[in-house]
Amino acid sequence: MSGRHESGDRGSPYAPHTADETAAMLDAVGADDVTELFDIPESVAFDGEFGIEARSEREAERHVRGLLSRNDDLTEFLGRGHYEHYVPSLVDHLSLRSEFLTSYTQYQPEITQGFLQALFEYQSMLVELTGLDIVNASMYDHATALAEAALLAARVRSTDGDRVLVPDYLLDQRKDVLENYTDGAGLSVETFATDDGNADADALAEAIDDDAVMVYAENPTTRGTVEEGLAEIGALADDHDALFCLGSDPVALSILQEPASVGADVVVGDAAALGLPTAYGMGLGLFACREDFVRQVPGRLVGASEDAADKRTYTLTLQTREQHIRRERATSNICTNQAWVALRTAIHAAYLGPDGLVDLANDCVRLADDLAGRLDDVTGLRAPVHDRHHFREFVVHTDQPANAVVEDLEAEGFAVHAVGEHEVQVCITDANEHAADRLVAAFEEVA
Amino acid sequence: MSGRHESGDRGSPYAPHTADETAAMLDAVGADDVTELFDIPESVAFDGEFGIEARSEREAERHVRGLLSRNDDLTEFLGRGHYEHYVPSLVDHLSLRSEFLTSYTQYQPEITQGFLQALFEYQSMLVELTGLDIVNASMYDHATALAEAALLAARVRSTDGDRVLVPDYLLDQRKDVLENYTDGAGLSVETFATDDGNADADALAEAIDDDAVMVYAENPTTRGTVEEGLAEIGALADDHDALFCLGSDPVALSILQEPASVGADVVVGDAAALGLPTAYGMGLGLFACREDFVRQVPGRLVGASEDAADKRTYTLTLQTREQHIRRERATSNICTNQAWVALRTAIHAAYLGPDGLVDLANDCVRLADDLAGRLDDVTGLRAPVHDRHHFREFVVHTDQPANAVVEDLEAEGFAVHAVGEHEVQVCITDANEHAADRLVAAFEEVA
Amino acid sequence: QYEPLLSEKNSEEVEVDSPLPDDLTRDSLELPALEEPELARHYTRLSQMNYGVDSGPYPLGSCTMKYNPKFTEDVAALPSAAVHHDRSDRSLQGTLGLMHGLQNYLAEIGGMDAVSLQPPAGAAGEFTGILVAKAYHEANGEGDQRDEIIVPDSAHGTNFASAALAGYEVVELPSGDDGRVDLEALEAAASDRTALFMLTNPNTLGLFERDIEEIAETIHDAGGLLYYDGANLNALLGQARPGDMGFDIMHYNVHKTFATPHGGGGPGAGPVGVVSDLAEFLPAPRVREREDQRSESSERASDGTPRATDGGAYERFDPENTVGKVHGFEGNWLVLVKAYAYIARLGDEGLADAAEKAVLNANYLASQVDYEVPFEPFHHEFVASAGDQDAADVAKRMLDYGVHPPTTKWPEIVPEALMTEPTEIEGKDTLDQLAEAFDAVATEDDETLANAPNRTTARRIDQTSAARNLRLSWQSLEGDAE
Amino acid sequence: QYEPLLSEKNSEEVEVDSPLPDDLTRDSLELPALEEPELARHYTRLSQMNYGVDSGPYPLGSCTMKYNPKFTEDVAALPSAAVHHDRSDRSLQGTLGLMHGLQNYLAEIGGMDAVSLQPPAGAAGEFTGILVAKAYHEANGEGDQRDEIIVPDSAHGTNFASAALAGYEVVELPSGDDGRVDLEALEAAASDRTALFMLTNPNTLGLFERDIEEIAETIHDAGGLLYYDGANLNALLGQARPGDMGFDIMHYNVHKTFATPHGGGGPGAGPVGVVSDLAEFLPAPRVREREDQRSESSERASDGTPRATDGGAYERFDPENTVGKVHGFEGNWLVLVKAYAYIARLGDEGLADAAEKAVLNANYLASQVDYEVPFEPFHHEFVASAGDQDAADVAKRMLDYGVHPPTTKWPEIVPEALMTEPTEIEGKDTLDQLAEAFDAVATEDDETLANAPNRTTARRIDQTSAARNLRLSWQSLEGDAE
Repeated sequence: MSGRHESGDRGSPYAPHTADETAAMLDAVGADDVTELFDIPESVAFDGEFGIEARSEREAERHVRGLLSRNDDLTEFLGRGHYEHYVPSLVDHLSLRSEFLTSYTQYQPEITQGFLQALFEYQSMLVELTGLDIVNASMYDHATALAEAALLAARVRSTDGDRVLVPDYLLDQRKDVLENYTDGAGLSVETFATDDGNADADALAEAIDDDAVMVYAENPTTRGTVEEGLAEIGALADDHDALFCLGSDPVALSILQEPASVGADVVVGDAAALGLPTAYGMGLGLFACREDFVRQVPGRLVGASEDAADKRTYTLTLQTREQHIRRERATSNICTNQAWVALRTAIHAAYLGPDGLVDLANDCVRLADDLAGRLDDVTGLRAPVHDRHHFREFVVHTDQPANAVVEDLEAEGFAVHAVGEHEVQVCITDANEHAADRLVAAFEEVA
Repeated sequence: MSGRHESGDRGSPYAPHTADETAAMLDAVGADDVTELFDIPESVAFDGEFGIEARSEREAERHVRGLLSRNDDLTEFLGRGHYEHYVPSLVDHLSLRSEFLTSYTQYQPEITQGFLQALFEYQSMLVELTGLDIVNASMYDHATALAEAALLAARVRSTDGDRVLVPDYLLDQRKDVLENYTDGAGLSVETFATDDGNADADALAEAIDDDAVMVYAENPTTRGTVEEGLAEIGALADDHDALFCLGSDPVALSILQEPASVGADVVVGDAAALGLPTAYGMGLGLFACREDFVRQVPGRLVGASEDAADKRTYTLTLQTREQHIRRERATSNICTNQAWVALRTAIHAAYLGPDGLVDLANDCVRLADDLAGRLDDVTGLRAPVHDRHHFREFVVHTDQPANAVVEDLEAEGFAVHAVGEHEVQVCITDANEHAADRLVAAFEEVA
Repeated sequence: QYEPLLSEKNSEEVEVDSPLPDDLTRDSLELPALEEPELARHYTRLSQMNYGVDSGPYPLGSCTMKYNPKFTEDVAALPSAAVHHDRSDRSLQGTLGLMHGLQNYLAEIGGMDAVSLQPPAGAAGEFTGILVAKAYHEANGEGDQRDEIIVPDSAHGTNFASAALAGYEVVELPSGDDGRVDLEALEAAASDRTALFMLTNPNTLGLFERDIEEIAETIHDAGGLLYYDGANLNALLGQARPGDMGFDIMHYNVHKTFATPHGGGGPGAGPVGVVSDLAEFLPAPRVREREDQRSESSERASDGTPRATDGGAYERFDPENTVGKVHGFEGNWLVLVKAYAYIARLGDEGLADAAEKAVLNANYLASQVDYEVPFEPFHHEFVASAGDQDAADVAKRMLDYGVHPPTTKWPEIVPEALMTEPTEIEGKDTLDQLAEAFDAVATEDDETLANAPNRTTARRIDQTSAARNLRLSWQSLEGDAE
Repeated sequence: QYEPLLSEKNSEEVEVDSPLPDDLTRDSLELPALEEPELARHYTRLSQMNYGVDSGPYPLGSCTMKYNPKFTEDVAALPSAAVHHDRSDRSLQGTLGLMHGLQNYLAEIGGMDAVSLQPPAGAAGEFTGILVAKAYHEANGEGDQRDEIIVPDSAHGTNFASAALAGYEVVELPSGDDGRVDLEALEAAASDRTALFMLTNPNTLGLFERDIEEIAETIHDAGGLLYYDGANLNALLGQARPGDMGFDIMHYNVHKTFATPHGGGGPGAGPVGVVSDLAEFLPAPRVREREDQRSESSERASDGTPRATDGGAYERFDPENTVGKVHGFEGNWLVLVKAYAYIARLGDEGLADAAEKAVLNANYLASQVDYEVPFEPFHHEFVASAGDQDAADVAKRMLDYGVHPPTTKWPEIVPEALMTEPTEIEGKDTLDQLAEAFDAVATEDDETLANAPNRTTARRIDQTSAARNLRLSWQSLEGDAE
């Protein structure tokens, strides 16, 4: 019982065996001691200690709380791929229901209709937001989804080719993941220039040829600008039989041009902008594509079906694409995904509804515009650096070295990005707007 | 939808009506406007404003959080009827399951078997702890349970009488509630002396006569002492046909003398010592009594029964005692009780199990003994004041005025009770023992 | 789908070995002994055998089963809310500020001048209000003389019980033919023995007591006080205020009107509001702004929310002629936090909309239900009559349609009453679903009803067996086969 | 008991009116429009149509469905854990300290020298490990030459897929008759083209690869590296360590071994450990003690937990020859917090006990099950054969007995495989309940099995219809009657 294990010193507190039960079970298997059941040669048996102290729940909770309390309490104006919007309490309470949280992949759909339906609904909401027909039940994050998009592009393209073209605003980290994932398939990732924070269609036109399997752009971009030449980029990709992959997120997609309308074949992104608080970069890989590619999609797909009583039901489908069946010929190696985050994202999106999503997205435009204007008024700053529309974030030119500004702001209790020698980047949403006045004041202090 | 009401400015965010639905519903009832449905004379209609600002969930959450953050972060060594033990996370997660939390009294037992069984289990665990046969499904708190005990005593006593005898260590607040509740029944509450922190059986023997309907004592007492003369008190009450009511709590009952064994007819107390954190005095009224009184018990009782398929089931029983049926002749006016706290208490008790409860109770003895010894070593302090065994708490004599000591300790980040001009009271449990060293150091600083 | 009792899963008897002398301790303790995973499954299963507001419609008349906003749980669970009452006021400015804010909110909403948050439930609020009335009459030298409390026959049972608890004679007032207070009967009942008249408005039939001003005059002329039972306040939010109708004392059921969870029976909270003349009698302590702060009251926020100052803006105080205490400490604090958060979320417009939608819902649902509703115009709830059917059986049969039934057989003025309060949280679809359940049952025969329910966790439960063969603990089940 | 789709409850199409120019925005957005109470009920109902570990036994072989301690959710939900990765190291000492502690814990437990926490799942861990092996061989000038990865036929599908993703040829190694690695076959397969041999131990039959030292020697002699698939690590906690067996690289499935929740499919985390020679290749960044701190390493806490200093004790760094990144940022942080909390709770003895009880449970359960178990001695899981029955049908029928069935039809070396892993969290009663379900099904005829399940939310679901008539969104359901 719990009491016996409260201090953790007599075994796992989550193994319920009483001494009598253990004895009866050993008896049933004909062993005197549980060690007899291990078939480990002595030469590799472990007889040392890890040196990890067992703790009561209270001690463990205090220990972790104490550790984490060493994080400074900064007000973050950070984005660059990882965004925070206020997550309604409902999302926590419902997603923590143990029937959801403690289940695994829906290999037995007859007893997991609830999660399957929730994922089906997630897929459907993202179908609306992207305008594409197929959305999978999640990838790890934006970067790995982008990498999978490039691999899909290589698979579905009718002719050979090995070039993946990305704009130079692509985050280094994402580019690195893309290269790691596509290296095995022999692809090469190449950068094309940007123009004032947007992808430069002219530069792309020059760079693209029939060896290009995929062209990538983002909307909004890593630097916070709203892309203005998407249709042109899409047309260029189409001209060369390359897939056009667009990076975005569900909040931005609520008002920005529908990806399908500008020719996007695949949409990737971090859907955890809804559903998770800031989580040290943990995300939810959004992956959407045109119907043509459905048999080449990586990851799980939930589809509708009927049961023996002819009732509407849901089930994982097209599993023959997946690694547990197709092995080395699978469309991806992904198994464990981010399903629970997708559940949270779906709840958050449903909570906001279409009005709420549009309002939130419009706030991301207005707040960024307003804050940029106020920072532009501060002596020593110029904002936004790009003469574009912005969504959530923008780049600020600083007369002082950016690193010094960032450091000084941290001393004032704020975190922003340094993105160049004299450039910082600032992200504002509903989650930090209450501190905008104080941020401006802090900039006035340090700029 | 939620989005529409996010800022709360267009109505309740928890009323789901779309404009179309409202119109259709008004049409169905033949009204043009919802105001037509109100039959309120104009002379008493309200056309003012409360002046309460509507807030989004995020704003409301921040507002309340901001308010509460004005509570100083003190480490509390406080007790005197309101105790904190570490509440395992399981208690929160399970009790917050909405099927429990959002239900009401089990008027329809066929769809509320879960809560009924949990309350039946609560009752059963307290039957074991008290040794009495009947435990109700909760009163508000210790004080109101004590008051109900006196009223029960007056009802069940064969002859007239109006005296309720309580020891002078009884908390003023509890005595006040007792008087308020029993005044209408014509009872008078009288105090008998104590001896070094325990009830003085000799004083009681002198005070008691055949007009006494009830004698009350506590174990442990408000001053933290373990009562040594309970059997004697019980016998005195019995000699005069008075009920013996004992105050305690489930942690203390895990090791202290079983109330039934010392002649207790009723046990009251605050059972939320398990199940709730410190909650500004919010509690759970424990009420247990001998089987003879079952038809005079206040509050709800859960009993086992059978359903039409002859399966074991649970239901509220003996409801004819209650106000909604018996009205002015009910055994109590209680309706809404503390059922959800009882659920939490039951989960907490089950989590600890018998070993865990005994260990926790023993810690309450050892920790108090140890801390009293260490404070006794501090110049300017003498502890414990009473030459008794202690449970959780004890009184300390301070050479300095107690109020000054308490104030100075607060400046050091600690809270203790001032209970006399030169007496402070200190309570230690598993929840604050980690800070015992720092408390001793602070006492050294200020004593 | 039987879930064993904890004790049936595993129990252990342990010897009590303690640092205390043996004669001060028990010998042994026998209780369930299970590990956390087993407990998680046990209570998860029990929860799945329970129906709450989040499970579906819950139109339990007179109980106002609203949706409980999740975020209110979060704020009540903040570590900063987990404080002991026995700390200095200075160190508790957050708690006192919130309480002061809630006192103000409630006073505004009820049209009262002063509020005590101490009563831990509605019935406790009633009892508190009666104590205040008693203290008032005593202060006027009429304590002994005024020994009666008038209560309408349709009132909540707690009204009668609370009056009796306080030592009063209960004078039951028969309702008029229109289901409202019969003014003539009231005049006959009111006298110099009248301490208090307790009334809920809208009353338990959902009818507004249109004669409320005459009622108040009658009682006040007789020297009595008028008490408002807040159980039905949800119908009036922002529409009318008891204080404006002549009520002197009222209680608020925050677990009804202000959406704190009912928790399977509680905890709730039953704050009491009074007009200024009675403020001196309220329970102790209350919370006020400190005197040096009060002088700067012009700086208070418009919604009455508190503000911090260095010295601490709030303090507890004992009203001058306080009745003392009705709870050992200061009431159900965590519940009060949730109520405060709810009001702070809705604001004026949200509260008024809640009342409007609650009334619209009751009227719409009644219009879709085939059972007769004898009394109207009703507000937030209506009482239908099951006619020739047994109302309790109707309720059991409704369970088979997957909804929670209404309150039954009360108030008795309606034969076989089905007292139905959908609250504002139901949309049209859910109300239609409820109406379908009502109407399906209305067409069914008595045998079907008597055999219901069939589709629930448990079939019809034998109340007689439970009461005759009392088994109130697992200890009493020994030898009783499952 | 059909729960409508959100879109079937209420949808609204709103026009997008935005401060942006029209040509940069969409015209409209059509999505479900529901209020919070409706959503609460929707997802509450969906949850009730789902089976998790807290619902009952979940012996899904190879998935290690442990109980997820509730307190780990609480610490992951602390505001202090909600930080952005792009802050200064100095301001993130809590996060970095916890990560450093977890790196140390995992290194100790696996017998490895260095750990990266970045891979967001087990398969991502495999891929990362392969990238490390590739980088190692490239550094040795053997990058092009070593283009094969050897994988046993009984390995997890991800092994094959991860190897292919990294551009390797997969060499499938047939199992020996005893269900283990066939040393001769391995010797034949190993060559100077071998980059890596991937193995799980105990293997997917639950058998310990007793020849592990010879296996390691064979691979190392061929110049290859040995990879440990951590899926079955729960069997070895405190009993044996991959590093001590000669493995060079391993991943940990924290959602299996360290009890973080599976979340309906994820998120998990798949940290990778390596021996010291390979540390320079691990993904960037990792966490280390700052140099000025490292010199004081004698002051470190005995369990490797971090300590604060004024300057900040920890910093992120890029390993010298890092393979770069395998996740956009730094992995599934919140999952890592839960894993850390679990390990900090159990400690040495708890971890060792978990392995012992997991192995005891598998052995006890197998002893009670009538189906034949061809291979032994197994450890934490066993693979029974359904014999003449269809294993998938057996699983469907087990649903009717209220339990989650085992993994079926895999590994293929056992005909009609029932791969069963009860984990340590089940007590004898639950194992007996599971055995009863197995044994009841074992006696039933094929038709009964083929028609199962009958007692579940949904009856047998038509997989063919789902795949032939693809409906992957509610948009695709239009015209498709319920």
